[in-house]
Amino acid sequence: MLEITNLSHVYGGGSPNAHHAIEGLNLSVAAGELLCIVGPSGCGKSTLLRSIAGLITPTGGQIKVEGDLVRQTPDNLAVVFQDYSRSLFPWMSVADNVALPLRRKNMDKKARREAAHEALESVGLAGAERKYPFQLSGGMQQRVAIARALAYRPSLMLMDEPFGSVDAQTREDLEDLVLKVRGHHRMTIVLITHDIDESVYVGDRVVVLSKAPAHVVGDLKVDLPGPRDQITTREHPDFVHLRAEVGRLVRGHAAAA
Amino acid sequence: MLEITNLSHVYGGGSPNAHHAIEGLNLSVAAGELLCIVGPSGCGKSTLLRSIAGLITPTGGQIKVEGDLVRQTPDNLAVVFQDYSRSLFPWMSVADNVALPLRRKNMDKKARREAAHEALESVGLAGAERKYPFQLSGGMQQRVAIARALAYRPSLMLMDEPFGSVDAQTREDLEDLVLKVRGHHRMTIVLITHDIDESVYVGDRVVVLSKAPAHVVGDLKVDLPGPRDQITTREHPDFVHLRAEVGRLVRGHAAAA
Amino acid sequence: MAGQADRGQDAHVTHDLRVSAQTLARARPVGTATRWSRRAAGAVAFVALIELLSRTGLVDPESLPPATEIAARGVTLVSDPAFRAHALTSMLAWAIGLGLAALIAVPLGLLLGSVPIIDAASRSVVEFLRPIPSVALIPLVALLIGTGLQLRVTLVVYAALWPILYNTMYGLRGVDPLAKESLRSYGFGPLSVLLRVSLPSSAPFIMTGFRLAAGVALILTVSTEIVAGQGEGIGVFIYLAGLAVPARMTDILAGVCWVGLFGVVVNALLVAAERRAFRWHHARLGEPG
Amino acid sequence: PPSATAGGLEKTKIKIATLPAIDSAALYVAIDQKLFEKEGLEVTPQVVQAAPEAIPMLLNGEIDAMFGNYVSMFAAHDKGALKLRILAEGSRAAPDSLSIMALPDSPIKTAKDLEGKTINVNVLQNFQELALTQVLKANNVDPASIKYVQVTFQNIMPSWKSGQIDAAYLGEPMVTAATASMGARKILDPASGPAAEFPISGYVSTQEWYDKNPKVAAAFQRAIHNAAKLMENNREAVAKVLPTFTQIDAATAATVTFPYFSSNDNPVRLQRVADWMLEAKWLGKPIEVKTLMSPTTSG
Amino acid sequence: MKATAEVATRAAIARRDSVARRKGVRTAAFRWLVLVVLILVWETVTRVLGSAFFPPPSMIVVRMYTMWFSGPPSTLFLTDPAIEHILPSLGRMAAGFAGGALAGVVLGLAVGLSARAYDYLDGVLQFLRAIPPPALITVFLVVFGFGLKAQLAFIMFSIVWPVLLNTADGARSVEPLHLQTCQVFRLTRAERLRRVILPSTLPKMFAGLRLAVSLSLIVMVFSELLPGTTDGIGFQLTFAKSQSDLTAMWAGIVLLGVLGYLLNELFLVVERRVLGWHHAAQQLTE
Ligand SMILES: Nc1ncnc2c1ncn2[C@@H]1O[C@H](COP(=O)(O)OP(=O)(O)OP(=O)(O)O)[C@@H](O)[C@H]1O
Ligand SMILES: Nc1ncnc2c1ncn2[C@@H]1O[C@H](COP(=O)(O)OP(=O)(O)OP(=O)(O)O)[C@@H](O)[C@H]1O
Ligand SMILES: [Mg+2]
Ligand SMILES: [Mg+2]
Repeated sequence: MLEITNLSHVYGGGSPNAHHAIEGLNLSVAAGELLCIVGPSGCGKSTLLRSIAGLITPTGGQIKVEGDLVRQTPDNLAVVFQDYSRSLFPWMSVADNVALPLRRKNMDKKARREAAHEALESVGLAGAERKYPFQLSGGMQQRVAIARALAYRPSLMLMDEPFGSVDAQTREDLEDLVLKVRGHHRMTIVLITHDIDESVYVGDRVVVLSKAPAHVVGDLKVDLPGPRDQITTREHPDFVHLRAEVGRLVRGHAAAA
Repeated sequence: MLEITNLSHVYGGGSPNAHHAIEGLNLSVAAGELLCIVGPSGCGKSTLLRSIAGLITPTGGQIKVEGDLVRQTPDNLAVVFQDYSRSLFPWMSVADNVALPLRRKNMDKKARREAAHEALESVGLAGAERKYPFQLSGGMQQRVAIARALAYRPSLMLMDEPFGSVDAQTREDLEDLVLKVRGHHRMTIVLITHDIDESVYVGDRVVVLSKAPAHVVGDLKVDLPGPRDQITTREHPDFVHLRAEVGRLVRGHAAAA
Repeated sequence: MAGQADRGQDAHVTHDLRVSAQTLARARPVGTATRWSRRAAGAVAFVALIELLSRTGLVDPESLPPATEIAARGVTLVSDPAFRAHALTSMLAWAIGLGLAALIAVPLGLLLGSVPIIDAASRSVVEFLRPIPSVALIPLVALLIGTGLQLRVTLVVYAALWPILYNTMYGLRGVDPLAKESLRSYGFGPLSVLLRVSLPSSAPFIMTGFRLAAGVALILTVSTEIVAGQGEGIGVFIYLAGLAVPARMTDILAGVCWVGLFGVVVNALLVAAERRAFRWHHARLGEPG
Repeated sequence: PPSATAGGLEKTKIKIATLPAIDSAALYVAIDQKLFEKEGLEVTPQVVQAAPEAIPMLLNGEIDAMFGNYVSMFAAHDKGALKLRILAEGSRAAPDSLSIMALPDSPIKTAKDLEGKTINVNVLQNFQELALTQVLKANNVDPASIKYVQVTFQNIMPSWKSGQIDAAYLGEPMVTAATASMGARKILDPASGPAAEFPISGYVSTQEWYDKNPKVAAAFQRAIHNAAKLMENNREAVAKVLPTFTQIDAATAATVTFPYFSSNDNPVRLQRVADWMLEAKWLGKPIEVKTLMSPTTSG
Repeated sequence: MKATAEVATRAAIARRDSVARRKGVRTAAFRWLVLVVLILVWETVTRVLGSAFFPPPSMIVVRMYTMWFSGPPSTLFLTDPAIEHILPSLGRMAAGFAGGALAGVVLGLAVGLSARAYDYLDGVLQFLRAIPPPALITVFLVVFGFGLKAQLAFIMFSIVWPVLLNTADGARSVEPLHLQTCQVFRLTRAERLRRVILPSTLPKMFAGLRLAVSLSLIVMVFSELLPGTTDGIGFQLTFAKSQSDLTAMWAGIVLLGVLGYLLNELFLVVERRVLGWHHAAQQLTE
């Protein structure tokens, strides 16, 4: 599904304060996989995501999605941006924000509206359809962004810290929602998170990135018995073990750098 | 220090879709206390914070800071906004962003620069002084916003999910930083968080808010032996107990509502 | 407009282009050479069009001489000291007028844009005064302040004021409220917020207003000179050429060309200055943020 | 102080607004021939585009007097924009100095053909219309059928050639130029018959200025009249000054038809202008021109 | 307990509403007060001055009435001169504004969005923008002839620039994350343009349009100075000026002022409708 070879990216190339965000990063994601990426703040995770989405042209290396070199944005892709509040369109109601991408999907107006409604409901925002983004709290805005991506039913979904602004309960619900949707619609998901527990809980695999310039320092398969459950899974000894393992990888590197 | 009585706030008053964000909320915070607020997404936490900061005029009730009714922004206050990226000034370098509020402090240019440098260093951003906000990752921007508030050395600091976008390691460092600074400079801090562990770890008290319209449903004193330490404190049986207690309050209400 | 104008660093050029690529055209970034050749092509096409219209007689060549003739006359005009004196006078009136307009309009825009009650109270008066054309104003202003440079400058200021004023007012509206709240929360007063947040944040748009005003001021300078028909100035030069029988159209259009070219140069300089001063703005727009 | 100079003039330096047209030649000849100097005056001309523009300057004291056409001046006087005082008569239409012309291939051949046609004027409701109306009436053409359009000087030729106007109302030097370069035909002389020697422009000031400076006014009038006398049989004196304040080159200056320059003031012929204006309802009330003028003081 | 709080809140809202309403009323009253005071001052000063160049407003109003608004009810009290002059002017202005604004929006979007269009057009546009139209009247005349076509061309040529520049600025400063969102969801060009770029350009475009509205009134007057013009407010105004009929000229000025004011109010109503979201979103801070 996704094949990244020897990726590197330099910001402000040429200038004296050029910044090497990514260097020699290799990664591949199988179709239907849910890959979690963790790594220190500022290491280059968002940069990686943007490169996959074709939003920036990396200065080196290759990214292939379903065998095709990424030049433009690949088809059937959805992204939940880290800066979710800025990615919503302030002149559209919440429902319109969610429904907008569906115009690409050969859906009539009614179908779009229904899909938007359903997606909003699934993230706990039923009733907020007609509000405007500025009338929502931070966490609600973030959920709108998630709903927009979910309603789109992409084959590849990129999520950049999608649950950072919601409370613990909602967060768990959203984690389960993502798992459920993934199961139903066979999406491939790349999810960036800072929550190590979360990465192990939702991920089929957890990749740990190093400090900038980012490269892969750990790649753990999460082999937990499914279906996952907020209580039993988190109590599972493998979960506890993996969590510690990821933690060590993150910390180890954070400390060393 | 801070005295909130019977606070309520309605958005879009008068219109049919008026929203009661806060209703009949009472709360008081002692000088030097670090109060953590947790509550479901969209319940009204940010609204509460904005009211304390005098940025919105609540539709009912009273807020007093150091005995004075809040009409405008109280003196010696700093806020870390939830939407940190928008609260940074894009036309200023990171160092200037941090140094700007210090103009209120009778400091000469050099002193301001030094204070900014120090604050940035303390949040792990030494070396980023001359960058512009857009050149930073999300987590780095969030830390700039924190550094700005810290450098100001306010007597009352309001933080709205200040550590949401940084990795686990950095988050712990920042938690400890806040604790340290609080101890040194006797600030009163109100900190909103979604991380229940965090609320218990950093807070002297944890207040749990209900779903909208928000009011206080739980107010727990955290009596953990200080100084706190990421490993020993989190292992302390009281910690584990309190955490569960807060969790129950949050969930209980989230489930009930 | 001057969007992705030339700038020193190639890296930035690519960023700018990428914005466009994202928005509409799916063009690949192109180099500086291509960009300049496109500009040249645009200019050549324009010149060729004029030449063609005239040479084919589609437009009476006596009224619209061929572009090459105009250009040739334009070149010889430069070495004419009388013309240079005209040009200098015009530039002086233009510069004074534009400068005064900016000095008045920006503070006024800040005031009207940030204190709604003053805006509301003054709106009826402002909007009433605004559409009074300078033709009607000339005799009245002339009576009050006399003719000569002060009359021209007054009219230039009066016209050039508005773009800056409106762009300042509208620019203020676009300022992120959270940025304002941030500064307010540190105890800064409304004035500080205005000067430290609203002004810099809307500066790029004010600058666009200034570029508009620069053009308006140029037009007004020359036009009032044409109307006044006395003293010095490119407009006077144009007016006098029109008095001849038959009118010296080549002279008129050569003068017009110099005015146009001056406008192009001024705009380019302003765009360059803008890019330096508001690098944060353009860089953020260029590079995915 | 002015008392030091000849005749105890109230002031010696005066500024006069003039038009860049042949009509104001007398002033330049007077300067060129040092006629003002002889009277103890130092005159600075200031060129303006149209007479009404100089009125504010007159009122706020920027200039002392101006050269303007009577129709505009009487209208301004009638409307109360200024209290008029005529210092000296200036120009009168000479045969062929004004002309209604048609292009060679135009169907307009006689005055009668002008009926219903579009004709340009410099300014609407001005001396051009006033004179032509009388001449048309004399030629049995209904003046009301003419459609006048205002066309600025520079645009007369282009709009004529492109057929926007049917016949052109030209003054010198355009008459000469149109005849020579386009073979245009003269249809009618608007300054013939009842409008022969029609007074066009004069030197005027405000009554207030006149009351303050009667001696300067008299000296000025003498100099202008003397210049006119000198010009009567000295074409070169005029041709010499034309290129200095108009866009007429020396070669053209040698061939154009000059208007008459008045060497004395005559209220009777001027009264005609005011009367016709009243007849055309351009004036609200009659103007007795004599009261605005001084007797001719020069020989 | 909760009920009382609710009652209190409702009362507070009502109070705030009435405060807001009262504030609105007060603003309106203040505006009128300012206007009335200014007119009184104007009247007094002009009466004291006694200059024909500055007739008192009362005289101007009377003149406006007799000249334009004393007609029969069948023509809505418009007199023949009003029908002959004011209506064509308004028509020209509206058509010129519409054409110029449309051209400005289209060109502005092209130049703001496409580097290619920018490269090709910018130089020429900047050149044209600096050209004083009065110097080109002869060219306008031979290209368009007398009358409406030349007038419209003239108005459009002047109107287009503020719209163009501000639209281009707006189109260029669309939030990058919005564009990226479009790109990610593979919106078509048309959808991007219509749903994202246009809405976010609107606030700045409206600054340009507002400039253009009053400018269109001004250049309408100038267009009526073009050779061959026989009607229009501007024509009447300049005619009055050439006849030294200063009260009539002032009548024209005041009419233009009133029209400018009305047009602007109309414009603000439209703007409030179109940009409601923008104003609302900007009011986070009270
Ligand atoms: N400007 C506004 N207009 C109308 N409603 C608003 C506005 N701002 C916030 N709200 C509503 O008020 C409620 C509380 O918002 P607030 O931002 O205080 O929530 P919060 O507790 O901070 O949530 P989160 O944890 O998601 O940030 C939300 O339901 C939101 O929809
Ligand atoms: N436009 C830019 N120009 C220059 N440097 C940039 C730019 N964008 C990002 N960077 C730098 O690249 C590095 C990686 O940024 P990125 O946003 O990918 O980090 P991240 O891993 O997503 O961090 P976080 O977890 O804090 O969001 C950072 O050090 C940042 O300073
Ligand atoms: Mg990131
Ligand atoms: Mg919040």
